[in-house]
Amino acid sequence: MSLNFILFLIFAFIAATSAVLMITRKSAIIAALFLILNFAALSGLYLTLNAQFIAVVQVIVYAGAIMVLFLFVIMLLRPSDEQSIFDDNPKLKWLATFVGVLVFAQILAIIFIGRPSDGLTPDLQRSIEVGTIEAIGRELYTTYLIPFQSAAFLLLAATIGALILAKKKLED
Amino acid sequence: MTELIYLTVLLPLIGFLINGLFGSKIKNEKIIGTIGSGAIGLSFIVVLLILIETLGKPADQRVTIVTLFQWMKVGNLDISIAYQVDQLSILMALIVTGIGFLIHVYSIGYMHGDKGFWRFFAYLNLFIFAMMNLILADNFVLLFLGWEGVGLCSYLLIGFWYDRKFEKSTTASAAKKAFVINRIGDFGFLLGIFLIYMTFGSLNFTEVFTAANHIPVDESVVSFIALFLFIGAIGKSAQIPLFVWLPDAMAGPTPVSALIHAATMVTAGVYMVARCSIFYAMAPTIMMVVAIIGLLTAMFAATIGLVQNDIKKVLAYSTVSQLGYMFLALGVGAFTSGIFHVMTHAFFKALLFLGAGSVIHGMHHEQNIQKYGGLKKYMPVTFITFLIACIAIAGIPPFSGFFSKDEILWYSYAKGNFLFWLIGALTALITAFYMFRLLSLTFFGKERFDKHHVHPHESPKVMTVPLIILAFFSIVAGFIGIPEVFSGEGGNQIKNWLAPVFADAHSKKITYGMPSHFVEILLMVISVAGAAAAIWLARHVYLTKPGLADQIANRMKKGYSVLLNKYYVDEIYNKLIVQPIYKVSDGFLFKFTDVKIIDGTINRTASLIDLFSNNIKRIQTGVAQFYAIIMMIGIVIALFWIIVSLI
Amino acid sequence: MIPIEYYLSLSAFMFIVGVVGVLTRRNAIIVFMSIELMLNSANLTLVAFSSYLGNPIGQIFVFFVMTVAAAEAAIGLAIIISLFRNKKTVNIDEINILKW
Amino acid sequence: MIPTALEFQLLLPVLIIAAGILISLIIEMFSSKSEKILPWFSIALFVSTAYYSLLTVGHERIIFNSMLAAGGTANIFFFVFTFGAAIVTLISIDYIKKIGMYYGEYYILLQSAVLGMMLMANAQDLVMIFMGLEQMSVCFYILAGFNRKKIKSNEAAMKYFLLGAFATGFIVYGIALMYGVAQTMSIPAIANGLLIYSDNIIFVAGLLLFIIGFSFKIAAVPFHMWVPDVYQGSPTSITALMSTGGKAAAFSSLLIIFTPLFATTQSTLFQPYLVVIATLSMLLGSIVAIAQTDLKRMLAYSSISHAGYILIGVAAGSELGIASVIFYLSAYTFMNLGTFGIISMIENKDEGNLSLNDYSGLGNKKPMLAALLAIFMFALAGIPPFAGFFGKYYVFIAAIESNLTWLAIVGVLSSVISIYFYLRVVVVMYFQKDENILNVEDSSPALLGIMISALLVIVMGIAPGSIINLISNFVK
Repeated sequence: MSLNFILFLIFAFIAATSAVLMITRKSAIIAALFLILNFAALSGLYLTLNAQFIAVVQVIVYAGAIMVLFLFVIMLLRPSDEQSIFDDNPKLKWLATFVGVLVFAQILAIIFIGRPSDGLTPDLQRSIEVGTIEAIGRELYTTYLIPFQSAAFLLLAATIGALILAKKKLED
Repeated sequence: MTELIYLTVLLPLIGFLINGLFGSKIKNEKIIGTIGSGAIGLSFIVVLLILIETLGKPADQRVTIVTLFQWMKVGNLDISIAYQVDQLSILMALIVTGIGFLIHVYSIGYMHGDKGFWRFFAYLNLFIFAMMNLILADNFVLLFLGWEGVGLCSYLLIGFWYDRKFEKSTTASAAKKAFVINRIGDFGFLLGIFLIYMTFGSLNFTEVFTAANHIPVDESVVSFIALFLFIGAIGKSAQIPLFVWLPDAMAGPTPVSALIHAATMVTAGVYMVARCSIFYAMAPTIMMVVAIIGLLTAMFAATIGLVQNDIKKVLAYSTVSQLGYMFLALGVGAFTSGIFHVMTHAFFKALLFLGAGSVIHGMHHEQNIQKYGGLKKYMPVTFITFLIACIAIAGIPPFSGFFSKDEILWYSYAKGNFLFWLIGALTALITAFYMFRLLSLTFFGKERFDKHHVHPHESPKVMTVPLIILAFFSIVAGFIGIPEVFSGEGGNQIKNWLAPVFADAHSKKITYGMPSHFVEILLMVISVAGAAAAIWLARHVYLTKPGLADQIANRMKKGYSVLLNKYYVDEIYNKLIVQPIYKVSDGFLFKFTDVKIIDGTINRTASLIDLFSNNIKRIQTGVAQFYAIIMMIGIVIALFWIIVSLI
Repeated sequence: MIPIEYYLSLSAFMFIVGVVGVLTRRNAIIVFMSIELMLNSANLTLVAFSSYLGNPIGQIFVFFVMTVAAAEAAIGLAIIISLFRNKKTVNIDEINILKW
Repeated sequence: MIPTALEFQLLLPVLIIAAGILISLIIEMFSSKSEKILPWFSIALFVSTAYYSLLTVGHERIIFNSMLAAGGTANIFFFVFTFGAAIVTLISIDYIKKIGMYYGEYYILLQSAVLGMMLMANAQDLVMIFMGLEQMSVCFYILAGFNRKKIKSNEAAMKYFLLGAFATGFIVYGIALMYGVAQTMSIPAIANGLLIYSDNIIFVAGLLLFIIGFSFKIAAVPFHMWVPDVYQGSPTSITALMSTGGKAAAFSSLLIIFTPLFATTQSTLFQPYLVVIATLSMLLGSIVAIAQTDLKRMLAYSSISHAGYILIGVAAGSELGIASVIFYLSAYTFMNLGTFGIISMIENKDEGNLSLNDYSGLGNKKPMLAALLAIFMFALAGIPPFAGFFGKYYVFIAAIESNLTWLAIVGVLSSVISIYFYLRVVVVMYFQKDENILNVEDSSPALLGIMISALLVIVMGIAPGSIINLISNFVK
């Protein structure tokens, strides 16, 4: 059992557990904290996959920026805790869980019928190379120039929109 | 000149657009009326010029096809907006624009002060637009479009006074009845068009009729085509069994009844059958069906007309009856006579309706003839013109009705059999009787209205001038169709004019030897004498001995009430068709009592779907997560399908 | 090396946890967090493939997904705030004026 | 691989809009009269883009490292989006003042949404499709909630965002699975190996999830649930854009994905799926619309059933099918825009006057609006000679030629049902007594927009042949 595999197991366990805990906590704050834990574990998983750049961005963007935003809004609105998660309208919620389990089984079936690993010949050197900032940056500014530019417009629209929707007072 | 035929379609459309879009802004009735009538008047002039030009051409070059543009082309189906200008369509166009123009002018007076004045003129122009498309079309698709268009206008105009009551219910429900019953006919018509396309691979008149003439086609297929087309005609032209909508259509304003439900739209069925005469000539069985239905309708409607008391109802049943005559003519193969009668009938029936409108106008919207009487002295112009129309419809020579009706009767004997003639002639007697009953009760005798409250008056010039013009044509229009027995071989102008249109049909049909001239004149004398006798009888019963009618009615109570109730056809339809549908839907309704039914604006068959849809819409609970669950279920099924199909 | 199926299974599991979170939670903010979880698990699949294939496109796409996630988070939270101003709740099942 | 000047020139329609967004931002920041300038600036922007797109429709090429396509069907879609957006802008000018949500950002977001649509229509790469989709969706989420004082608008935005983001999750997951097999996100590259991938369950499942995500965007049953609520709650002008441009954009991406598939022997791979959702959409949309009394909600269900008709053309999987889809979308865009334009004029400032009964007697009070609305209702119901009829006609013909006759019959059946609720509007306008007082504020820009739509609907009904021929030239 290689170190990589052990790390994978640890991070996978943290990620899976924190995900489940996230959706079962009554308090939004605690849920958010578990999500941050999940993102951190994901970042670790990315490292086991030699995706250094993405791992760093994951921590900075997700755990750092997005989740702070979530926490900020939770604090701002102070929503009351949910009384219980499964008691109100339990039929529907069990149906939802059942459907979820079904889809999970289906996706697993697809993955294990498809067996993607059969067609793969992993190349460690290559996978390290593609995960570097340099490799990603080069692609991003050449082939993916147009999507990159459009991302700018997306963020611009989102900024304007967030301002318009959340600004406290608007001149009439 | 002929290329300008598109103007006759375009002008009414322009009139419709101007009045429809800006009418409410214009407000000035004179301007609206001038635009509306002017558009039709100009069209009439164009048609007239085209007629003059066409008359100058040799008989075999009188068909012109004016293609405006290609409309759609998919596969080998190529439909164009194209108009076929030939003898038949020119004649029809003259009737539609000419009489249409007069009725437009008349409406300026009749609709004066109505809050929907502009709307009325917009609809009328739209109607003329659709009707011109119908009669000028050179293919079945455009014909059908016009066919639907006139149906729509008829629907809009019957329900024109949607806030008024009409016989226990509303004008809107009368409009709906017309709409629904016409859909039954349209369905047959559509099937006919599909069948034509499947058989001949085209929907263009020239191509289809040429193919039908030259390519051997199974008779049963042609019979079905002819039958389906005839079903369409039955609906549009109010024949048995789909005639019930026409009397109800009288809920619309009287000019509408004159234009749409007497002179033009209802004859569209006759026109269409005449246009497709080749199919009928190839399907003798269906021709027999056409003749019998026409004959029965003529007789049946005439007897109902005997006892009706609503002036417009009498005229409505008379229209149904006259339409029956036209189909009788078509059914025995006398296509020319059928179209001839369309023309004369358009004149005198439009005149009758407009005259009735003038009376109704003068009598403050009273329509019961039992409450008229002695109007002769109050409205002299209306009286004289109405009298002319009555003589014309009764078939007294030399008025126009005589020529066309007699020709039909003659052919029903010569090409059909004696029984056809007998029933036809009998119907003519009944017609003469009830028309003069109407005339007597309205214009002669004592005044039966309350003179203190009702002050009958003659209508304004704008209404009486059209009456006079129509009266003139009701007298003289017949002279273009003087029977050959008087005018000599080839002396019948209208027959010569229309002969090329029906040449193929006549060549397909087996011709019988014609009986002698003596028989023709004998039958003519009998029917005229009969009509004169009926007129005398009507005057005797309703003027000389006023009580007699009631006595007869009392003595034959059963028969009278059957007639008065129109043979209970509406009731029978109600019992046999409408009620069972109600029952079935009631049964369903019972199960879902807690579901609120949408208001009964639409009939209950639709409410079944309403019910269904009201239950389904409850899925939309308003909770977003529930929507997501539905999505997930969709995804589960889709993934399952992929897994199963790819394993 | 670790079989890629492990990563994919983990990703599928987290994705479904996210789906179940969206379907069951009442608090709109937690629902949004569940959606973020779904996007992240899809990212894991992408990075796993990218790394195993030795092909950077997957990671570039992840980069774009993150951008989108950030934009969506901003918008989503702004919508919650503007809704909260009018309705004083973030519970999704109470937001049901529009129905039927 | 540095982009050449020609590539930029071919990308000009997109660049004009992008530049327009930035200029609008500056106008909004620095001009006190932005409220007057911005709408007309947007219209000029949209119309010039529409014009330029049609002008360069013949220059078909793949540009920017096979990231985008230029010319051909993409430009036809550009025309539909931008011209439609110009009409939406005309409708909006007085509407957003009336309901009290005038902010200059409205127009900027409108332009951004159109930019997203355009990127969706000319994308040649999954990344590009995704970015375009998100650009459009994010703008729509905001615009749906733009009337932020109204709780219905908030709710619509909330539901749209929640479900839209949920669907995005599936799209990303689907792209991830496809990428794992195809090792690329470039659509031409994927198209080359499509025959091999189409046996691979992971690829096909990924593609399915991707298509499901788009089924959500086009409002196909059972992924339609958001549509009635969002269409009803959003500001009417935005509903107009969402239901036309938004739907057309989603379909344009679906066509980009499906067109290479149709060229292979596996062209019927997704036919069962498409046929099922098409049938469900047509029937459910038509049936439930009958029970609606709110016009916007009724049109939402109508939009669902139209998605079903358009899907018939996709399911047909032939060139005629694709051409008919594009024709249908163009026709649908203009008839729906006109309808919503009229609704926005009649709606009052408190979201009133939206129910069917409020339209009673409109034929007398506002004959012009009533006549126009009647035209649009006839067109939506598919009554000749308006554009809607030929949309359905071509789609059904395409289905019959692909041996899907029964689907065409279901389509005809569903249109017969739908005639009921479209004509009900006409009946109410003309034949129902008006008890209520209706104050309609005149708005000449909106009326202009509605009349242009009506004109297009009529022109497409009178000369459908030449338009479908034009489209067919570019469908390969």
